[in-house]
Amino acid sequence: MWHLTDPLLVIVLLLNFFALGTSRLRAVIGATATQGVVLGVLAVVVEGHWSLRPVLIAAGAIGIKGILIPQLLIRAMREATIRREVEPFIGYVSSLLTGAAATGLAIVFANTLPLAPEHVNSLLLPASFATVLTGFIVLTTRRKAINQVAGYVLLENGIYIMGLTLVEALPFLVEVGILLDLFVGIFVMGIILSHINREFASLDTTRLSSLKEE
Amino acid sequence: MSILQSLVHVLLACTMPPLLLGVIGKTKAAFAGRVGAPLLQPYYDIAKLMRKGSVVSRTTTWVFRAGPVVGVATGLLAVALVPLGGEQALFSFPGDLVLFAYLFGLGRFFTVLAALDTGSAFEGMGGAREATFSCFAEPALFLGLLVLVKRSASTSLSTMLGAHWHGEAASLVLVVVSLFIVLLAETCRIPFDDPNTHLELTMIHEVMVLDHSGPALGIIHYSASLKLFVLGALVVRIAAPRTGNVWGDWGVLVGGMLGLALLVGAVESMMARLRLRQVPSLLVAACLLSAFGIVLIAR
Amino acid sequence: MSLPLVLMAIALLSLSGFPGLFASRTSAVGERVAVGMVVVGAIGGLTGTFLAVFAQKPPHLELPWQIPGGAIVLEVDGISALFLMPTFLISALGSVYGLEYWAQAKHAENGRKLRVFYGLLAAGLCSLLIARNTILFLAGWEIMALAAFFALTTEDHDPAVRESGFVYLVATRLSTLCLFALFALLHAVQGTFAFTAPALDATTPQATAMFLLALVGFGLKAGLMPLHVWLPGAHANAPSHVSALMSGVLIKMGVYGLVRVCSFFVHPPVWWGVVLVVLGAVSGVFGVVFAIAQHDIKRLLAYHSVENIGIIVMGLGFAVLGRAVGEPSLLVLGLAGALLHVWNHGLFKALLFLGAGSVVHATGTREMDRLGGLAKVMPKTTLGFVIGAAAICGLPPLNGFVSELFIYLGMFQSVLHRDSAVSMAGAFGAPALALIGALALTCFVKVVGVVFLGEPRTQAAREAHEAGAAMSVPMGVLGLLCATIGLAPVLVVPFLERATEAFAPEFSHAGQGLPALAPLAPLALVSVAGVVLLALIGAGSALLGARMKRSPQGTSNTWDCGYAAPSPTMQYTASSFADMVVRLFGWALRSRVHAPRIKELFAPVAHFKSHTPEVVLDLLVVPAARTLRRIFHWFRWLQRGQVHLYLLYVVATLVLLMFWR
Amino acid sequence: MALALIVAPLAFALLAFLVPSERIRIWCVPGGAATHLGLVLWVLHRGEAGDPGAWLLLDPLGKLMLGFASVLFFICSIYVPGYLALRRDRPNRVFVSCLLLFHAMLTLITLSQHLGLMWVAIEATTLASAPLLYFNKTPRSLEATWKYLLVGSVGIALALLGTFFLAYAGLRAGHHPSLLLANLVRDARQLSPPWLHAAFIVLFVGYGTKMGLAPMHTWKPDAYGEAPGVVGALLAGGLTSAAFMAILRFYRICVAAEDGAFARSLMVTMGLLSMAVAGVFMARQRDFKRMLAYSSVEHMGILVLGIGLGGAGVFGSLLHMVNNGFAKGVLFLSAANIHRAFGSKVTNDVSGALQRVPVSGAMFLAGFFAITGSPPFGPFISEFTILNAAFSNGRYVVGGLFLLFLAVVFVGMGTTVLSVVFGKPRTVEGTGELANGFLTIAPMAACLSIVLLLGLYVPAPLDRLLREVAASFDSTQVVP
Repeated sequence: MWHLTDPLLVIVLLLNFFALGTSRLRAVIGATATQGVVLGVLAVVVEGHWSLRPVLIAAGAIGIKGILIPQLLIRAMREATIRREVEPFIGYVSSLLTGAAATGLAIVFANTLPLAPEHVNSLLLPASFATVLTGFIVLTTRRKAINQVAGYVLLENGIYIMGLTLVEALPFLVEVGILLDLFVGIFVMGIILSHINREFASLDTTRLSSLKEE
Repeated sequence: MSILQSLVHVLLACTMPPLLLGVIGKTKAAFAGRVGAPLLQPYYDIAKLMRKGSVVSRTTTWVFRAGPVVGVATGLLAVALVPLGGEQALFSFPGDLVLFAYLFGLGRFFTVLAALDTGSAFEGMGGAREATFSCFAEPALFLGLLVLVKRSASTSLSTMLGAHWHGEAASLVLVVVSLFIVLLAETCRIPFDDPNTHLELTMIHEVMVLDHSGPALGIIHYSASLKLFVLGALVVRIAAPRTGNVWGDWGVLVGGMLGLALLVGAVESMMARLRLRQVPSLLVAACLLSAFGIVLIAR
Repeated sequence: MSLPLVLMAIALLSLSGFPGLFASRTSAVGERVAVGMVVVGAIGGLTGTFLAVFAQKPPHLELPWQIPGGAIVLEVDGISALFLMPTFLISALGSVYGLEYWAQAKHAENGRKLRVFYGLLAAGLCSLLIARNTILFLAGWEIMALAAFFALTTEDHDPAVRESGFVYLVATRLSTLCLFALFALLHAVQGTFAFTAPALDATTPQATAMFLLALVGFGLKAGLMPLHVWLPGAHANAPSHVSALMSGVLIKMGVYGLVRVCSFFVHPPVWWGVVLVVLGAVSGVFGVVFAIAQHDIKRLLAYHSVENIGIIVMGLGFAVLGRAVGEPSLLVLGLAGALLHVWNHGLFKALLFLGAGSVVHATGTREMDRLGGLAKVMPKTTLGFVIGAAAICGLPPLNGFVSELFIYLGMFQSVLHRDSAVSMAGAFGAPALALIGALALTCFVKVVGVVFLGEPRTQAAREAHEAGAAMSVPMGVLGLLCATIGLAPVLVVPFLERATEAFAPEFSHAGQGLPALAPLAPLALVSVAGVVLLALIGAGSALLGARMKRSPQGTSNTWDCGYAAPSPTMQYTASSFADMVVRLFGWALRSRVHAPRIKELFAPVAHFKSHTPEVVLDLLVVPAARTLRRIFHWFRWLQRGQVHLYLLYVVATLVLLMFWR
Repeated sequence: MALALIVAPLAFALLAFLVPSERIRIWCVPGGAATHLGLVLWVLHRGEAGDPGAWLLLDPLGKLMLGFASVLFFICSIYVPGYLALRRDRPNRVFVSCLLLFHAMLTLITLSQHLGLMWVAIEATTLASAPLLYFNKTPRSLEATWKYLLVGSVGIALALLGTFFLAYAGLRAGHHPSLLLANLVRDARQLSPPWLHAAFIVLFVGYGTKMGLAPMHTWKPDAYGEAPGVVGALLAGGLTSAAFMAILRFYRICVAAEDGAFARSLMVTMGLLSMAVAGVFMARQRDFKRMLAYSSVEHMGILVLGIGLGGAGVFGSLLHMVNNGFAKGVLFLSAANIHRAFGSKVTNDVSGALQRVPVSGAMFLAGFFAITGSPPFGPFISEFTILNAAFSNGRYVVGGLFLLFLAVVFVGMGTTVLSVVFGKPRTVEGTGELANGFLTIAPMAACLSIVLLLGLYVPAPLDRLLREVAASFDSTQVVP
C-alpha cells in the first residue's frame, strides 16, 4: 500500500495551506481534524499490512485527532462566542507565502540529511517538516488562543508523520502514551481557555500580557 | 670625631642661631639705609622674654604649652644630626636624613596644634598656611637630599655632606638653589612670609604664635632661629668647599652661615612677598629643580 | 602546641556572639560572655602565634576534606603570624570597647546581631590567614567579607548605611570573583589547589594575569586608590569598633593576599614592582588629599586607610623590585617596612577609630565642624587621639616613623641601584612618601585642632563626656603599643625577619640567607634618638614650667588681635583649614561649594556649604552603572508578555542553531 | 521495585483525590513524600542493578536524580500542609492530587531508560504542574499558566521530534531502530552523524525550553512569579533538573558516538547566553519572585555550561544541580513567606523583611548568598569546580565571561534582595498573617542546612555517585 503514502501526504500538505489561508476559525479546526483522519489512515498505509497494532493506533489517532480535539476546540469557540475570523498578525497572503517558503525549506532540509533508502523518494519527511513549520507559523502569527491550539495540533501532526517512519522504535505503549499526552494537553488547555474566557471575556492572546517586564 | 669638636658643635648650635637673625636684620637695615638694631638684638629679645610674665588664654590646654617645647626639642635634635664643621655629626646613622626631615614635621605638628588650641581664627589661618606650604616643601627637601644620596651612595647626612663633589656642578647648583628655597619657605622668610609684617591676615608663622607670651615666646623665637641655622648648615655644607683642614672646615661653616644670613637679608630686601596663591608654585619649582638634579646624576 | 592554640582561639572567636542569642534582649550577660570569649581566645591566639614565630619550623597541619579540591591545610608561617597578631589584638580590644560603646542595654534591637557577626568576622580573618588551600582560603575570605557586611549594616534602618553596605557588598563580591579567577589560574598552572606553591614562572601570560587579578582582587579589599570606592562609606557607617577592626585588620587581608601571591613568583619582572610603587603612591597621595576634604571624622579616617594602604603597597613594590633584580637588602627593607606598617597602621588606625568612636558616643555627631574643645572634657581620649595622629603622620618617636623609615631606606637602596627603572622608582617614591607624610600632617592637625582644641562649637560638644574605662583602656593599650614600637623597634625584628624569610625562601635555600634587618636599619639608634627627643622635650617643659612659675602669670581671653567678644563660631573650621589644599587639588577632588555672594554693605544672613563627592564612586562608577542599567532596560521589550513572540524565539533559536551547525 | 517507586505517590494521589476532608487531605503530601523517600533510600541502599535491557532502570544518573528529587520533594512536602492550612479558602483536592502526580511522573523520568517513555513522563509533569500554577485562580496566574502550558508544550513537542530524529539516525544506519538508551549508547558509533547533530539540536531546544534556557526561558518569570512558592521550589529545583537530566541522557549518546565536541560547543554557547540574559533581566528587577525565575535561568545556564566544558566541569555541573535545587528551595519558600507577610512581591511595597518575618528574611538573605556562590555554601564549590574546568582546559574567555556574568547577576539580585530584607517595613503591621509556623520554617531551614553542608562536606556516597555519573560521560577526566 506504499503507493498510497504520497497522495495522502499531498493532502496533508494542502490542508496545511488551507489552514494558513482560510479566514474562518472553524475552517482551521476542520483542517486539523481532517489532517488527523488522514494521518490515521496513513498509519495503516505505512505499515503496509493489516494487523491489530496499526489499526488500533489508527483508530486512536482518528479518534483523538480527528474527533475529540476538534470537538473540544469547537466547544471552546462556541462558549466564547468570539468572532469567527482568524485575525492573524500578518495577512493571509503573507501567511501562505511564508507557508510555501517553509514547505520549500522543509524539502531542502530533508534533502540535506541522509535518508534511509526506503524514504529517499518519499514525501514522508518533507511533509513532516513542512507540517511542523506550518504549525509554528500558525502558533506565532495568530491572535486567538484557540487558533494557537490548532497550530499546536498541526505541529504535533507533523511530528506524528515523522513517527510513522519509526514504527519499530516506538513500542505500542509509548505511542499510546504520546497520543494520550496530546489529548490531555489539549484538554487542560481547553480548561484554561474557558477560564481565560471567563476572566478576560476574550480569547485574544494580546490581551494576556499583564505579566511582562516593563 | 673628637670630643672637642663635639663640644664646639654643641656650643655653636646652641649659641649661634639668633646671631643669624641679627645679621639678617642688619643686612636689611643696610639695604634700607638705616643703622638698624644691634647685631645681638635677638639675644636680648630672647633673654628679656624669658624673664617676663605671661598671659595664657583660658581656651588653651596642655597642647598650647607643648607647641614651643616640642618645637625647640626637635630643632635641637635635628641640629645634632647635621655635621657642622666636622666630618661627623653628633649623632648619625644610615637613614638619619629621614629623621631629620620628620623632626621638622613633629615640630610643626605641635606648633600648629598650639595655634589651633587658642580657638583664634587668625591663628588657625596661620596654621593652615604653615601646614599647606610644608606639604610642598617636604618633597622638595627630600628630592634635594636624594640627589646627595645618589651621588654619595649613602643615606646618612654625615657621609652625604662629607663627600666631595666631582664634576657634578650642575646638579650641585640645582640642589643648592632648591634647598635654599626650601629654607626660605620653612623658616618663613620673604618671599614666602614677611616676619616683620603687621598685617595678621598675610602672615604665616608669626600669626600662629600671637597668643604666646613671655618665656614661651622666647623659646619660639629661639627655635625659629635654630631652624634657620639647621637648614642653613645643610645648604652651606653642600655649597661651601672643603678646606681639608679640620678647623678650617669649621671656619668655612661659620663664614658660610653668616654669608647665608646676608643672602637671606639681601633677598628680603630686594624681593616682595609672593601672593599666597603663588607660594606652592615656587615650591613645586624647587621640587622640579631637584628632580632635574637627580635625572642629571642618574643618567 | 601553637597551632591548636590558634585553632582554639578561632573557635572561641567564631562562637563568641552566639551565647548572647539565648539571653534576653536587654540582658548584659551575653555581651560579657562574648567579650570574655573573645579576650580569652585572643590571648590564646596571640600566645599560639608567638610560639609559632619562635618555633623551629612553622607549625603545619594537614587533614583530608571531602570537598572537590579541598584539603584542610593549615600553617602559621612568618607572614601569617605577622598578620595574625594585630588581628587577635584588635579584635579583643574592639570587643572590650564595644562593651560600653554598643552596650546591649542601649542597643537591644541589634546588639546581639552585631556581636555574632563581630565574632565571625574575627574568626574569618584568622582562618583565612592560616589556610594553605585555596578553597579553605576562599571560605575564610568570604566568611570575613559577609560577616563584615552584616556588622557594618548593623543599623540597616538608616538609608546611608544600607547604601554603603550595598557598595561594600558589590565591591567585595567583585574582589572574590577576581580571586576565583586567580586561584583557578593557579590551579591550572600548578595543578593543585595548594597554597604552598613551588616557585612559579613569572614570565608566562598566566603569571601576568595572576598578578593583575591579584592586584584587582586584593586591591579591592585593601582599598587601593581607584578601587577604594566602598571604603569611605563602609568605615564611616559601621559602628566604630567595627570600623577599627575593618580598617585596622580587614583591609590588610588585601595586603596579605598580595604579599602571598607575590611570594609565589621567584623572579618577578621589574614592572610588577614599578606598578605596585606607582599605584601605592597614587593611593597614598590621593587618599590623603581626599581625607583632607572631608567633614565627617570617620570618613576622613577611612580615606587615611586608603593612604596607608598606599604606603604599604609602595613598600611591597620595593620588595618585589628587590626580588626582581636580586637585591636582597632592598627586598628585606621594602617588605619589612610594608609589613611593619601593617602592624602600625592597625594599631594607630584602630586607636583613631576608637577615639573617633568615643567622640561620636559623647556628642552624637561625626561632623567635625560641630565639635571643638573636647580636650577639656575628654582629656584621656584627646591624649590617645593625639598619639594616634602623630603616629599616623609618621612622626618620631612613634611607630609610624619606624616603618616609614624602613620604606625610605628601601627607596634609597633602590635609588642607588644601577637598573634605571629601579632607580627611578625610588626617586619617584621618596618624594611621594614625603608629600604623603606632609599632607597627612596637615590633615591630622586639622582634625585634632578642630575636634579637640579651641572652644566647643555646639551644645552637643559642650555637653560631651569622657569615655568610660571599657572604652579608654583599649585606647590606652593601643597608644602604649604605638609608643613601644616607636621607641624600641628592636622588639619587632624577629617577627619581620620570619616574615621576610617566608616571603623569599629561595635566598635561604641558596645558602647565604636574607640579610638581617638590624644592620640594614639603625634600630638601636632610632631608639636612642627617640629617648633623646623625649628627654629634650621633658627638659624643655621643665624649663618652661620653671620660668613660667617664677614670673607673674595671668589668664584671659584668646588675644585674637584684640577682638573683644570672640564667639566659638568664629573659630577656624575644618573646611577653612583644608580650603587651600582642597583648592590646590580641586582638579581631582571636584568639590562643590555653595558660597554666598556678598553684594550689599550690610549683608544678610547667608550660608556656606561645601561637599566633596567620592569622585571615583559618584562621578565614575555610579554613572557607569546607571548607563549600563539603561542599556539593560532596552532589552526588556523582549519580554513584553506576547506569547506568540515567545514561541517565535523558540523557533528562531531552533532555525539558527540548525544553520550554525 | 522500580514500579513501586512510581506507584507509591500515584496511590497517594488517588487517595488524596478520594479523601473528602480538606484538612486530612493535606497530609497526603507529606505522607506520600515520606513513603517515597523511604523507598528511595531503601533502593539506593540496596544498590539493585536491574536488567540492562529494561525500560525502568536505576542507572547512576537516575540514582543521583532520584535521590535528589525525593529529598527535595520531601522537604517541600512538609511545607505544603502549613501552606494549605493558611489557604483554607481554596479547595485543594486538585492541587494535592496533582502535586503527588507530578512527583510520580518525576520519578518516572528518572527511571526511564526508554527515551520515548521519558518523553511521555516529562510531558505528563508539564500537564500535572499546570493546575499547581493555577492554584491561586487569579487572572495573573491564569495568564501565567497559559503561557507555561503553551510554550512548554511546544518545547516538549520539539523534544519529541528530536527523539524521533535520534531514532531515525539509528534507522539510517540500517539498524533495528531503538529508543532504548542502552542500545543507543552501544550502537552510537553507527548512528548517522548529520541526524545525530540535528537530533541533538532539536532536543536541546525542546528540553531546553523545559529547562528554561535563554532564549526559551520566557515562560519562567511568569510561571514562577505567579505560582505558590512551594510549586516554584519544585519546578525550579525538580522539574528543570529533570529536563537537564534528559539532555544529559542524549548528550551521553553523543559522547558515545564520539561526537561530543559539537554538543559541548552548543552547550557552552547556550549556557553563557542564558547567564547573560538572566543578568540583563535581573538588573533592577522589582518583583522578587520573577527575580528568582531569572536566577533559575542563570543556573540552568551554568549547568549546561559545566557539561559543555567537560572534564571536571561535568562533576561540578552535577553537583551544582543538587546545590541549585536546594538553594532554590530556600529562596522560593522564604520568598513565599515574605510575599504572604507583606501581601506583595514587589520591592516598592516590601522592605524590612528582617524585621517583620525575621526567620524568613534571614533565610532569604542566606539563600541569596548561597545561590550566588558565596563560600562556604555548596554552590560555591560547584561553581568553582566549573570555573577550574574552564581554566584547566585553557578556555580563559569562557571562564572570564562566566565570572563577569556572575558579577552582573550578583549586583542585580543583590539590589532587590537587600531592599527586601533591609530597612523598615513601609506598610503597617498586620497586612499579612505571620508566616512563622514550624511547618513553613523547617523546610527552609532543612534546605539551607543541606546547601551549607554540601559546601562544607560532600558526603562520600554522594561524591562516589557523582564521580560515577561524571565518568559515564568522559572516563578520562580528572576530578580534583
